[in-house]
Amino acid sequence: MSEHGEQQGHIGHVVPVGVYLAVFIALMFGTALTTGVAYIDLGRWNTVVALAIAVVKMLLVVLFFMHVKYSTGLTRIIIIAGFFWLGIMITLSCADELTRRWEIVPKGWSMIAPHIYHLR
Amino acid sequence: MSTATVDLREAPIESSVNYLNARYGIKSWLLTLDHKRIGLLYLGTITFMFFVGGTAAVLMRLHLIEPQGALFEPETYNKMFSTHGIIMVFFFLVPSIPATLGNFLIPLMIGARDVAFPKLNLMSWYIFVTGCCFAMYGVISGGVDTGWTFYPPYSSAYSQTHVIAFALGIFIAGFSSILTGLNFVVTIHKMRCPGMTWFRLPLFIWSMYATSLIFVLGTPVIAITLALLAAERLLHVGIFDPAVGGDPLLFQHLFWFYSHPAVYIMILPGMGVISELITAFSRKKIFGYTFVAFSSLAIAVISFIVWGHHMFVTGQSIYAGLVFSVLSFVVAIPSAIKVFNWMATLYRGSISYEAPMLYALGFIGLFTIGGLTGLFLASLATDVHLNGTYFVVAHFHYIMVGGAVMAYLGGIHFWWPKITGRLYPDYWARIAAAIVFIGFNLTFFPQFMLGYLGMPRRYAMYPSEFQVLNVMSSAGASILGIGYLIPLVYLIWSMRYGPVASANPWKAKGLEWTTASPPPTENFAEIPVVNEDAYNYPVAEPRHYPDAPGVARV
Amino acid sequence: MSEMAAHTPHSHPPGFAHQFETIEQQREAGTLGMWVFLVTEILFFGGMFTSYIIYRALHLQSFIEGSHDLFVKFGATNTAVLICSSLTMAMAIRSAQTGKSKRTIIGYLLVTMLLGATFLFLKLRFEWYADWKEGLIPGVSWIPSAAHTPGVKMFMCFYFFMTGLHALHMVVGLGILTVLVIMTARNRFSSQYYQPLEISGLYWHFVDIVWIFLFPLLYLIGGRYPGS
Amino acid sequence: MMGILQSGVGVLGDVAAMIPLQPPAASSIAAGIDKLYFVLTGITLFFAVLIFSIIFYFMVKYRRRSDDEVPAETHTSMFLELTWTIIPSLICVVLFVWASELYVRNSRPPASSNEIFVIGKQWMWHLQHPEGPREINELHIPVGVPVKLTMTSQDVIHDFYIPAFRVKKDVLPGRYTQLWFQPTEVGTYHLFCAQYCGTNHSEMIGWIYVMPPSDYAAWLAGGEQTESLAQQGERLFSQFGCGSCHAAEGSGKGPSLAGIYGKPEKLQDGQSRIVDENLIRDAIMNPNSVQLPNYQPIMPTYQGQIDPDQMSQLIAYVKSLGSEERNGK
Ligand code: HEA
Ligand code: HEA
Ligand code: HEC
Ligand code: CUA
Ligand SMILES: [Cu+2]
Repeated sequence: MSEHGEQQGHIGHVVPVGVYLAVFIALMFGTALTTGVAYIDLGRWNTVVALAIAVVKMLLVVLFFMHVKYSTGLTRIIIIAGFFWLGIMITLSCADELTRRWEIVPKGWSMIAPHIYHLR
Repeated sequence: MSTATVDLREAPIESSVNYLNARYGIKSWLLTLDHKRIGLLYLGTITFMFFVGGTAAVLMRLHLIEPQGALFEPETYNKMFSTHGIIMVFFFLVPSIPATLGNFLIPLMIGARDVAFPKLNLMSWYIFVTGCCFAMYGVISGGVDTGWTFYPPYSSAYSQTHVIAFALGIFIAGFSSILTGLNFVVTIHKMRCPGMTWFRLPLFIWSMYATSLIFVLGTPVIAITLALLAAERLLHVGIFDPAVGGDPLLFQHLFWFYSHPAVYIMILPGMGVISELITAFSRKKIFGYTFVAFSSLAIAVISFIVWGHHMFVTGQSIYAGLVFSVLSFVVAIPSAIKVFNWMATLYRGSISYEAPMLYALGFIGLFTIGGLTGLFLASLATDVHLNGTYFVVAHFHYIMVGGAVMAYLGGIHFWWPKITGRLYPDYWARIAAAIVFIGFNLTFFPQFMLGYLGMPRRYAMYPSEFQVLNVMSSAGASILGIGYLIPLVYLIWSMRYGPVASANPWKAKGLEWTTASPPPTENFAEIPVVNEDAYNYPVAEPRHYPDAPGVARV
Repeated sequence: MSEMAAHTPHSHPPGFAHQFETIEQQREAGTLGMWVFLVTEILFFGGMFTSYIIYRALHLQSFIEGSHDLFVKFGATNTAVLICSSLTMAMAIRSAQTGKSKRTIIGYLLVTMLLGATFLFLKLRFEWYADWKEGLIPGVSWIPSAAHTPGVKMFMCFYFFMTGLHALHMVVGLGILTVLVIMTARNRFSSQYYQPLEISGLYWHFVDIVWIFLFPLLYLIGGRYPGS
Repeated sequence: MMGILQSGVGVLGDVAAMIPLQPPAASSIAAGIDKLYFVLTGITLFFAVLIFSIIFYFMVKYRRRSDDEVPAETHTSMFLELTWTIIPSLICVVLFVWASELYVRNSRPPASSNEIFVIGKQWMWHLQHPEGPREINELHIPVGVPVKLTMTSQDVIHDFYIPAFRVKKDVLPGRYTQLWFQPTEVGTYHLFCAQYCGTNHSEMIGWIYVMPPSDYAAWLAGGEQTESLAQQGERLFSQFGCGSCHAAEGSGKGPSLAGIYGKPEKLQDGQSRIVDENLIRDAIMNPNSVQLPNYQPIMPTYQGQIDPDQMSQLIAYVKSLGSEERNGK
């Protein structure tokens, strides 16, 4: 067992400084971009763009700063699980909150049982 | 291997030093990093909490003997069932099997010296105790009257009781769950001994793994939800308050996002225990190992997408109701798979009826009834009638008391010789098991009838036509109480006076039975190497499995 | 007892714990443990994000109004500050990994802490303090104004809970960094053993990621262009 | 001895006779739900009996006869696994479809319902008939006529539950929920609050009196005469000055409210909502959540000025505007 202490070389992946700097610059650029875009009228797309940039920034941090690009499948599965579960929570809560006011019955349903689905 | 005449009291393999007597003194317990001792610390704590919750239950049942209420003001009764629910769920049943048996057994079963993070493990016990202290402070200083579900706006703006103390207690205890779950996930991934592949793991480990996933993924949500509730109550800001545009149903979504999976936190470990008991007492390999293993994972995953079935009549959108209803049916399937595989395991086994097995068989029957009545509630049309009535109360007690608590007791009895190195009087244990079974059914079966008749739950008084059934239920509860007190007595007795147990009194399979009873601090003399499947009991037509070095066949 | 002797390795690599068989196993366990913890953090913040998303959909107009009470310039500056701190954190770990001198490591760590403190200072001094004076903190100092519908108050609640929780994580992070500085100073790390640095780094980056989402969600919803 | 036994059995019999087994089934939907309930009970009994008897049989047949007994090997069987996965799944599919169809059908009120406003507050039920009479913890209704309840709460969440009708729905603050039923049997039935709402939750109960139509008419006539809800609402409408903006012909600063009820409407953010009780309530309490295109956001909020009682009167009035128009007035 003792030989483990004597291992030579690096443990884990050493990321070149250049990569860190590139990621850093990209993140800074993303911050500037997202702030700048907020001042342009894109209608509904403002939100989409802002979130898309945030996701890209997150991926950069996760993959490079957090070394996930060089990590095992298990780590990736765990991260994906985290976001997947967050997705479950958001989706199914919205499934209630945002459909509560759908008073208009979908067409399919009114075909199943026409006698019920009239609007008052 | 075929030492037919071994007496259960045969001399232990190694007697001298074990985890219990390795060090003495209160400090050696309070500062221990040994997973086995931490398991025992938990055992003591949750037993205490169980009797606190149980006392509340007994008082409630006494109160309900009379339609007008025999003992308390309604306000006191409300505090009673709230305290009962909160303590039983968050401070007893959620940590019950994972934190005691799980802590004790996981490293033993996978052939490790300890869990991955022993300090974290000890810390999680301290956190748990802190949570208990908050809850007990809440109880002593006047209690809480919101029900265990804390629905706002009642809990945030109207209740005059100690909501914050309890919310904080649960918040804190939640972190203990998170740390325990985290520890287990890492331990099961990284600490298995050589040869212990995923598909050689005992099914108890699979179920603990599934449980830990729920701990890790669900508990943070209840923590933040209760934090928001406490903030709303303290600062009067109104996040769930409709007066300022909030939605009280959002709280319910977040609450059940955790609390529905939490009910599987309570049953999955029980299912794991049952898999161990059934195989050990019928001396057979489990039927359909992979199906039982994966059904645990399936339950853990699906449990996260059914929570809305608690909200069918709360004004949730019809569309969401339909989705949650169908998913609730889906989650029943893996449970069915488990039940049938256990039965198939019994087929052509060599079945004996020591107390743990009685609990296991009781579990299967009562869980089936509890689970199938869950289908009444998952069906939208019938839930409209049954929601909020004693039918729901009966449903979950059948699963949580008839199922989870039975499994817990079965597990404690099964591993008691390993934990303490002593045997308990099996005769009394069987009697107690029978009393529990009878008392349980008498308590909770009438509640199904009450529910269908329309008696709402959380009622301090009720119309007199419901009295007969209520009296039956109360009578049952006192029998049940006696049934729970008997094990308390003889188990404590056995710690001192019980006959000394051998390393493997049941002749069961599994690494934990290959080491001494009680195990040494480091669990195994040498880390075992596994090269056979779980539950590899001898069979009539001989098979050729080489004896594993390190896996002594007793 | 014999089992003790059988297990104790002849020489302990630094930081090697008894329950593990190999240091590699310990390393993997540590990293895995931190990732699992971060998943719980995702869901911890997730509860708030879910509520936020739903209320934003229900009270879009008010949320935009509330958002316009925030100072984009500080939000953006702070985002940049945190990104810098992530870089220096990554560099600190890299220095340990490649066996740089302990002064280098400590240097990077201190800069990281400084940046973290800057973040908190800016937040506290120029944002929360101003909000407090303006009466924008629900439950603490809330001055109802005609323009403020209940939805705006709701937005402000979320703003303070989310940024408050984030700030709390920053404070914890600063505590962890302090410990790391001390450990480094005591020569606890080498190019063979620097795991505490590495997993603390994961935590720090995670806190950064939370902010990366908070910034657009809170400061930039619905856009900042004239007439939005 | 026999005597004691006999009287023992007699007492048991008496007790058994005192245990009701089924609540009265007094609404048009009760029979359908009971049918599903009994089928579910049948399934439960079937599996419970099956499992208990199999366990019992195995317990006896395969009991351990000697300690060194070695059982025969059984192999995992894919066929069995699939069988006991698929059969329960099929049962579940049937149950889901059956229950959901019933539920969706049961949750839509028929077009011509008697509409009653319900306000829950700690710890009483407050009910308003459209004709004007108000009741507390009691509801008188004629048999055979569908009743639609529009319910809201003044404080915490309650739940309106009539076991005999098999209906139940939560009553929420800040929002209207709906419940309907059609009583089929004359009688007196329990009304319960089925959502825990605080200290006297168990006393938030009442009675539903289902009467023959003639008795009902007599009851209505017998009470003191009041204005109808809509008339009361009309008075409030002028009292709060709503008419200054909502002129009948739509010439004011606000839209005309005539005929809007029950129709879909496009909001400024593109959403389409049906004008129902909730929308009207939102428009009054929280006007900028109901921003219409082509109108200035000038409508003030009436938060804190209008209590749920008055709200139901206003809503009744706005609804009546609709019906007048439809009636060609
Ligand atoms: C350990 C706890 C536990 C477990 C495991 C379950 C399991 C299930 N529960 Fe239960 N439930 C609770 C604890 C639990 N529940 C609690 C505490 C509440 C109330 C909370 C409160 O309001 O206070 C509750 C409430 C509750 C409700 C809400 C009722 C209401 O408030 O209106 C519903 C509705 O769908 C439901 C459904 C189910 C279903 C479908 C299962 C399924 O997982 C059951 C699956 C099992 C089986 C089906 C049996 C085995 C199968 C067979 C023998 C084969 C035959 C099978 C078929 C034909 C399908 N439960
Ligand atoms: C793990 C979970 C768990 C367990 C084990 C139990 C165990 C029991 N429960 Fe509990 N129960 C819940 C979880 C649990 N319950 C929950 C979540 C609720 C919902 C709460 C809510 O609505 O918010 C509930 C609600 C609930 C109600 C409904 C209250 C209401 O709605 O008005 C009732 C009524 O009979 C009841 C009874 C019992 C009984 C008789 C036991 C028995 O099994 C208890 C047996 C234990 C003992 C009897 C202890 C032995 C101790 C002694 C004998 C000492 C006695 C000492 C003195 C009397 C001084 N429970
Ligand atoms: C200052 C003018 C004003 C007053 C006073 C006013 N409203 Fe309005 N109301 C409006 C405007 C303008 C709208 C259009 C919606 C919007 O843009 O907010 C509106 C919308 C509505 C709507 C929604 C109509 C629809 O088609 O969706 C209802 C219902 C309503 N008002 C009821 C009332 C009631 C009841 C009162 C009195 C208690 C009242 N209003 C007082 C101006 C007013
Ligand atoms: Cu009102 Cu319970
Ligand atoms: Cu559930």
